Amino acid sequence: MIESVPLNQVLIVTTLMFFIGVYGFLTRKNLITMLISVELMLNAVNLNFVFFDRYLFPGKLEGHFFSLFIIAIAAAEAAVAIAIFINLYRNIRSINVEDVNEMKN
Amino acid sequence: MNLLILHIAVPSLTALAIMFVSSQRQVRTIAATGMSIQLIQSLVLLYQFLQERMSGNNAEVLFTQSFVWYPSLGINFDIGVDGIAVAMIMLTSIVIFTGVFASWEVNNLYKEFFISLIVLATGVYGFFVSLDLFVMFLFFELAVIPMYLLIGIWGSGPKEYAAMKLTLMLMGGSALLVVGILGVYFTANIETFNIIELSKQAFPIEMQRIFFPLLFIGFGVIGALFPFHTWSPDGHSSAPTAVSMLHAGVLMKLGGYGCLKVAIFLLPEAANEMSWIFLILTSISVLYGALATIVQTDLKYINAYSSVSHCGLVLFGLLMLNKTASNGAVLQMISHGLMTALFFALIGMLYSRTHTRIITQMGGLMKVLPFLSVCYVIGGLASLGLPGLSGFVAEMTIFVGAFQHNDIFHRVATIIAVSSIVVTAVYILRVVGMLLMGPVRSEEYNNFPKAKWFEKVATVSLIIGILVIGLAPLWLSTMIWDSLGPIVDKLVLK
Amino acid sequence: MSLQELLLMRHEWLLIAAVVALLLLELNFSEAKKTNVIPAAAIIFTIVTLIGFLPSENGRAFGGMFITDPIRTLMKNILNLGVLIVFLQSGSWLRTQNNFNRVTEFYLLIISSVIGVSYMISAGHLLMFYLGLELLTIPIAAAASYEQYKSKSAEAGIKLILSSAFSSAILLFGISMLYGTTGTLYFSDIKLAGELLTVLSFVFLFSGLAFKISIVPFHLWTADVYEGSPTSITSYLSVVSKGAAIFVLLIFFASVFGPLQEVWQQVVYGTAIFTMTIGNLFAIRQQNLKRFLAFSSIAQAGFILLGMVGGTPLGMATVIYFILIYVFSNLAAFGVVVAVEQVSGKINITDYNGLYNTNPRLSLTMMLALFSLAGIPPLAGFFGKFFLFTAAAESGFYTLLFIAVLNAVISLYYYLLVVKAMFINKSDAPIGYFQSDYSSRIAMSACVLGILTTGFYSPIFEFIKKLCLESF
Amino acid sequence: MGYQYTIWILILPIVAFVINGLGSGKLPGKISGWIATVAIGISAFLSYKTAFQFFGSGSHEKIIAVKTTWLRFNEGLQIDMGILLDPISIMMLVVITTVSLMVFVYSQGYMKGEKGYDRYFAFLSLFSFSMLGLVVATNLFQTYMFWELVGVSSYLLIGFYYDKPAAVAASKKAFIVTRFADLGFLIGILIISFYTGTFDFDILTRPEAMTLPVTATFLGLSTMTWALLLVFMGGAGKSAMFPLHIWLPDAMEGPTPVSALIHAATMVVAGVYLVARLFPTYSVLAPDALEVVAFIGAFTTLFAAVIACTQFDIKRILAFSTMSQIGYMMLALGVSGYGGEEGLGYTASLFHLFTHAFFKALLFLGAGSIIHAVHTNDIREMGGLRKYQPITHILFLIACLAIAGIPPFAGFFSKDEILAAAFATHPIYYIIGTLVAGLTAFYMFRLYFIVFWGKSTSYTHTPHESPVIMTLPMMILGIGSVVAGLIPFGSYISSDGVPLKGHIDWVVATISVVLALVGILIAFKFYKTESAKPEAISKSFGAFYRSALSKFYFDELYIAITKGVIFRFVSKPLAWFDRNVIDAFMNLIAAITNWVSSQIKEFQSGQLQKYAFIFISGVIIILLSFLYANQ
Repeated sequence: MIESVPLNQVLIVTTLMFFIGVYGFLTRKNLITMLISVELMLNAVNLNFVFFDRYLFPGKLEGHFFSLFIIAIAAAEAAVAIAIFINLYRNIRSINVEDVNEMKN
Repeated sequence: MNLLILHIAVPSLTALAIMFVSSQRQVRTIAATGMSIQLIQSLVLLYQFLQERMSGNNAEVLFTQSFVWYPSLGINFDIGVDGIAVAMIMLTSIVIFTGVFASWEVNNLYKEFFISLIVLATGVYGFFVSLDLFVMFLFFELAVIPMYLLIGIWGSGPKEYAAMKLTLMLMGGSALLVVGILGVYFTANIETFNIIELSKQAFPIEMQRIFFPLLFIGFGVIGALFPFHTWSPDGHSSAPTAVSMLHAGVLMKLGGYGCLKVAIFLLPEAANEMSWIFLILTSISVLYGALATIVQTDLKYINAYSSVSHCGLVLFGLLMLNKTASNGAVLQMISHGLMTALFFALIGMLYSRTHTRIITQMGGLMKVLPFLSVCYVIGGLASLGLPGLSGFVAEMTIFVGAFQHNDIFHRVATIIAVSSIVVTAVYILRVVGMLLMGPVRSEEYNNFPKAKWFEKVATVSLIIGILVIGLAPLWLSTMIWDSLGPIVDKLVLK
Repeated sequence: MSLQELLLMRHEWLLIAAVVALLLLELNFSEAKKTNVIPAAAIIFTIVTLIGFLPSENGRAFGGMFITDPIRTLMKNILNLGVLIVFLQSGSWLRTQNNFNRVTEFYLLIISSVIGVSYMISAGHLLMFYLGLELLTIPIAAAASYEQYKSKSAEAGIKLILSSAFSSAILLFGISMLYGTTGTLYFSDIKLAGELLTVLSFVFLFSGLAFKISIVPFHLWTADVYEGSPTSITSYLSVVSKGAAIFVLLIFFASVFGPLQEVWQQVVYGTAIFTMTIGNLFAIRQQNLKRFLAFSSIAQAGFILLGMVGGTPLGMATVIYFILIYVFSNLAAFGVVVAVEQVSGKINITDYNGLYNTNPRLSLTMMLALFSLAGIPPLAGFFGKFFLFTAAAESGFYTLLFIAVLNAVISLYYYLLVVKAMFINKSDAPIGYFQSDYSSRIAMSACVLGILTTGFYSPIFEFIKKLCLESF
Repeated sequence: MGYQYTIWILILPIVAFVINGLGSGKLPGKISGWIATVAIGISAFLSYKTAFQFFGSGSHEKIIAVKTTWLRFNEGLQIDMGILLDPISIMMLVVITTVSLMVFVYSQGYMKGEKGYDRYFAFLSLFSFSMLGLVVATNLFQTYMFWELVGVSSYLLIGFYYDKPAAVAASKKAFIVTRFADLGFLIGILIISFYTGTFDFDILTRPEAMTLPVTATFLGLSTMTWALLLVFMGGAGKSAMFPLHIWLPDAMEGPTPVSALIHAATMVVAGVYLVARLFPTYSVLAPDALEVVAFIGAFTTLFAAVIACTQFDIKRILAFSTMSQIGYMMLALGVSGYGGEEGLGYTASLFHLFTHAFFKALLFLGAGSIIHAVHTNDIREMGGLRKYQPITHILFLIACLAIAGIPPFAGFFSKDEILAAAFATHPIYYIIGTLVAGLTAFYMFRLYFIVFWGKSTSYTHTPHESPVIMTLPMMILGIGSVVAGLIPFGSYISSDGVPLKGHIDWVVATISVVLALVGILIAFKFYKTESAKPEAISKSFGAFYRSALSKFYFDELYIAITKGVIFRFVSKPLAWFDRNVIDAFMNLIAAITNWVSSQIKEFQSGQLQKYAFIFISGVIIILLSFLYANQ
């Protein structure tokens, strides 16, 4: 089953996923959506780790653990990020990324 | 204790001591005392040096001392002097000594003023006594940076612009030096910055071709090498009196000294090969500076442009790459240092009375300020190369040296340079005629205070220097000659 | 896990102990006395820093995931020193916050971040490195938006957290590639060959770290975040966070990416040029001192890359040495900015006009700091910068060196602009005379002392050089 | 007995200079005048002593009395300071100290009550010192040094009335023109020293050294010829030879005794002395250069004489006459050969130099006496002065007769020798010389008659005879003007040191005397009493007269070159170029930096997503560049 899908195809999928995340990060205007896009990128990485473990280094678990840590940290990151979003919203009544440009040049 | 260390320590301690006093009186007393000690000490150094030489000590450098500093990089605090350095130290001592007196009446932030001034002087002393390229470079930059504050705070006219331009251009020069110094260091690959050690290395010519121009231009910028001289007119005209004195008198000499003791000394083959490029530039700057001076009306601009011409002559002499011309170049450094300091001192003194520096707005000062005017005339005569004053000795040595080259290129360059003496006469006499002679310009002039004692101290000390060199140049010339041996002998084509 | 292994993590334990101690202390202070946390934190962190300097054990723990050796200890100590100075300088600012309950938060966030720094430096495994990196970033993002009623602060927080999330995602992608190609995450086991995938992973990983160091073109968050964050956080970001990332990059270059030297040399070479130049060009125009220092720190990062580009032990030593000096210089500058901002709320360069007449000591400190950053002798910055140049020249990168020295001249220009404002420009309404609190004066004196003496006291550099020769 | 004491001839005046200079404004009364006079008096005494000792010994060998190294250029070249005694230098010592002494004494009367009295004597002493140093120089470079010092003393003295703009301008002009000439001198010295490896006259003029292996040529002439021509350029500048003569008439702005000493008797003949000093070199190595010397001398003598006939300023007339007479000397040197009878020109030239010093100094002092009395320089405002100033009148007449070459006055003998020498070699020069002899007589007597006879002008102050302190020196010079010609000059001074038997060439002498008498006669006719004839005649010359009156427009030409070309078309543009091109270039660098800085500010847009975009683009660009590099 798994063997029928070669690694490079899997990698293509994860890479696509990663860049979709990038694309989302670059284009979505809502800060929350941008955060979700980052999660997408992180998940692509997670998949990478897991697939590498599974395909190339079946005896090792480093990839799996790494994924777990990433998930945990992503959660922490999201928590802090959303807290800051709320703070921002209190200040400027918007969470549109284009409004976050008080400082420039 | 080594006299050379004292030469760095005394000014440093003077600056430090000034920090702890507050009244203007105390500040300038300390400054004057410190610099007098320095002057005496330089005389002692000179005496001891001549004594050593007389007793047959022919070492390349004397009074050496070495303190390990950064052993892993081969940086040592190496000090020692040869005749050239002794002469330059002597010059510095005279100029800073008179500079203190010339700024006797600085009222605004006097404490900071004297500290900056003396820090500048410390940098200059350090530069001349050190034998280690790194230390030399350190002191070089140390001497340059106080200029910014000195001009920016105590200057006049478009001082901020001038200060910035001067600092950036000089630092631009020192930026090239960094590359050059490091290039030399790594090419030699003997893990030392010591000039004497480095000079014993044979550098591959390809490397020399890269680093010689860097070093020469790097030092040349501060020596007013055409076309990198434009900081000088603005800088000098905006700087306060003592700063102009010190800058034109001593700091610009760092350029010539560096060109000789670093660029030419360490990279002789490239110097031989590339001297023609710079000779063209310096010949231009000698005549060009002089011609541009003729039409200036601001006294400081006049002096600044004439400095371009005279300092051009220094580099010109060095680039002739023989002992006589180099000897002349060093003499010219000293001579120009003294007389330009004298000029700037006098300009400052006149300015404090007339409140203008435009010569067309003044006239007849000889009648109302005879002492200062006579000093100005003496300075002028020295500048146009009157025998018996220092300028003559220097210029003639350069010209005779330059004429030792028997090819059309050097001949033409020499003749161009020599013809500057006529132009010099024109602008000097123009200034003297317009400024000092003629009818007294205005009634108020009669109320001008006569020269004060500190003004007399400043001018007379400089004039004594000019006269001593002008009347009895042999000892000085011999002292420099002996030290040029190791440098110039390497230049002889194999 | 033996006690021995735990002792290897002395820095981390100390920091954790500091966190715990602060929490306990805060519990015992009544509402009105919450500000007592400020001196307490200073004292505690001083102790932590000092203990850090005691001789320590070297070795590996957790099967090589955690490494302690003299060079890493030194890095941590340097950064601890920076943090201590930041703490000392931030006291007066914290006292003005309307909610004293949050005072402790500030310390907790920063110390947590420092724990991240320590782990990141000591990491022997990419997971450990990643954890450290995130632990470094996330608390600081929170701290950046510390001033809850300022929209700029929130904006800074958002920009920091989102862009660092983005960059760490990219970095992780790189790590995953690395894992895919080598099958291990231990530094010591990773054996790279110059295949394309490793280059790919290197670039991703590099960009993640470059983001922290603010190397062009990964630097754009820097100015905005520096400007919006509370100034104490800005100084932390510009010194500790940046310094940590540089140290880690050093370690990476020496260990994991050692075989890829040709590749990363080119990358460092190119980005160094851009970093210096762009940083300088932007700094020229800045009016806000914090933005100004942000761009100046970008340019400084460019100079630091000069030391790395050769990949020689000398280069590594000069980088570490420079960071030490940079800590003093930059924090002295930020100390003045903090103090002035605290008293007057003014942050623009023009506001500093005539500062010397009213506050000579502060102005002198600022001048020394800026001159040190510009590399003017006899201040420490001169030595630091010259040695960086030496490192570049050692490997024969003369063109790069040439560009760097020209950039040094440009940087002098804008540093002088500030000096000019303080010393030369006249002002109708200068910032009045004031005296900052003891701790920040101690901090600034320490910085000035560091600026004045580090260069002259050569054993410091010699020590670092020796360590680098042993370690790399 | 040695000659070491000759050092005091130099030391005394410089001591007087130092005392008067430092004490300027503080010395009481007329003490400064006495200090200077006594100093130069002792110098004069020592000079005579030297002369007697030297010529008495019978040997004409060069003697180096004192010599010390002053500056060493390299192993071979060095500047010595020393005293070289040989016939011509001793002759010059005598002339200089004598005329100096007279002028110093005279000045005590002339300058009485002037502001800057001590300054005046300081400068005069400086001049005497420099001039003495110049003539005793042992080498070219020492000559050059004192040459410059002489120039500067001249500058200071011409500009003595420094609040008079005309004096300032004149002093400036004098210095700059001579400085320009000195440029040539210096380059000449450099060339000579390069090829011969020495500055020493002793070696340079030694006959056996005269086969120097100089083969280099430049534009067809040997390098040595060029060098000596350049040296001559220096001499021409100082001696106011055409076309470097323009400074001399203006130099008359100085006090009259100064003109007598510097611009008549001593400094202006330095050029002659220089050529004479190097004469063996010229003669053997560069005969072509001597041709030029002769030509310039001949031209100047005629040129100046013509102008002198038209001028109205008493001192300017004398100045042009000086130029004319120096032209004679140059001419004589130019036509002279080396050794034996051929060297007659050499002897004649120096003889004329010697006699000229007396009568020209006397003329100037007389003019000073007149000006002192009538307070004007314009001869049209003078007339009938013989009644008021009898002594001056007589002495002036003696001097006029001497310069006109009427026997037995001094000028006759020397001029005759010159003409004889010219006659023997270059007839054309002889004709010019004889013509000029007539012209000289004419313009000198024109002056004499207008001033002392002519219409009797009514003076606001009645002119009166000058005090004894002024007339006494004039009388002594008058005696000199009468008897100086009787000295058997040739037996002391000759080109090769072998005594030359002087004799008078009667044919030549008769013709020139007749011409001179004709000149005097015409002057008598025209100017004894007021008449309209001169005006009519000058009208008939038309444009030629007008241009002669305007000194052939040379001043205007020089002004056009200096002010018009150099000032306006070289210096101004250069100064502009420096500010607006070179400096602007440096500023442009700064401006470009700023411009780039403001152009790229959009990158820092504040938009997080743009930042991220640049971030990822950066990553991709780096990657692509590696992909590209690995292809």
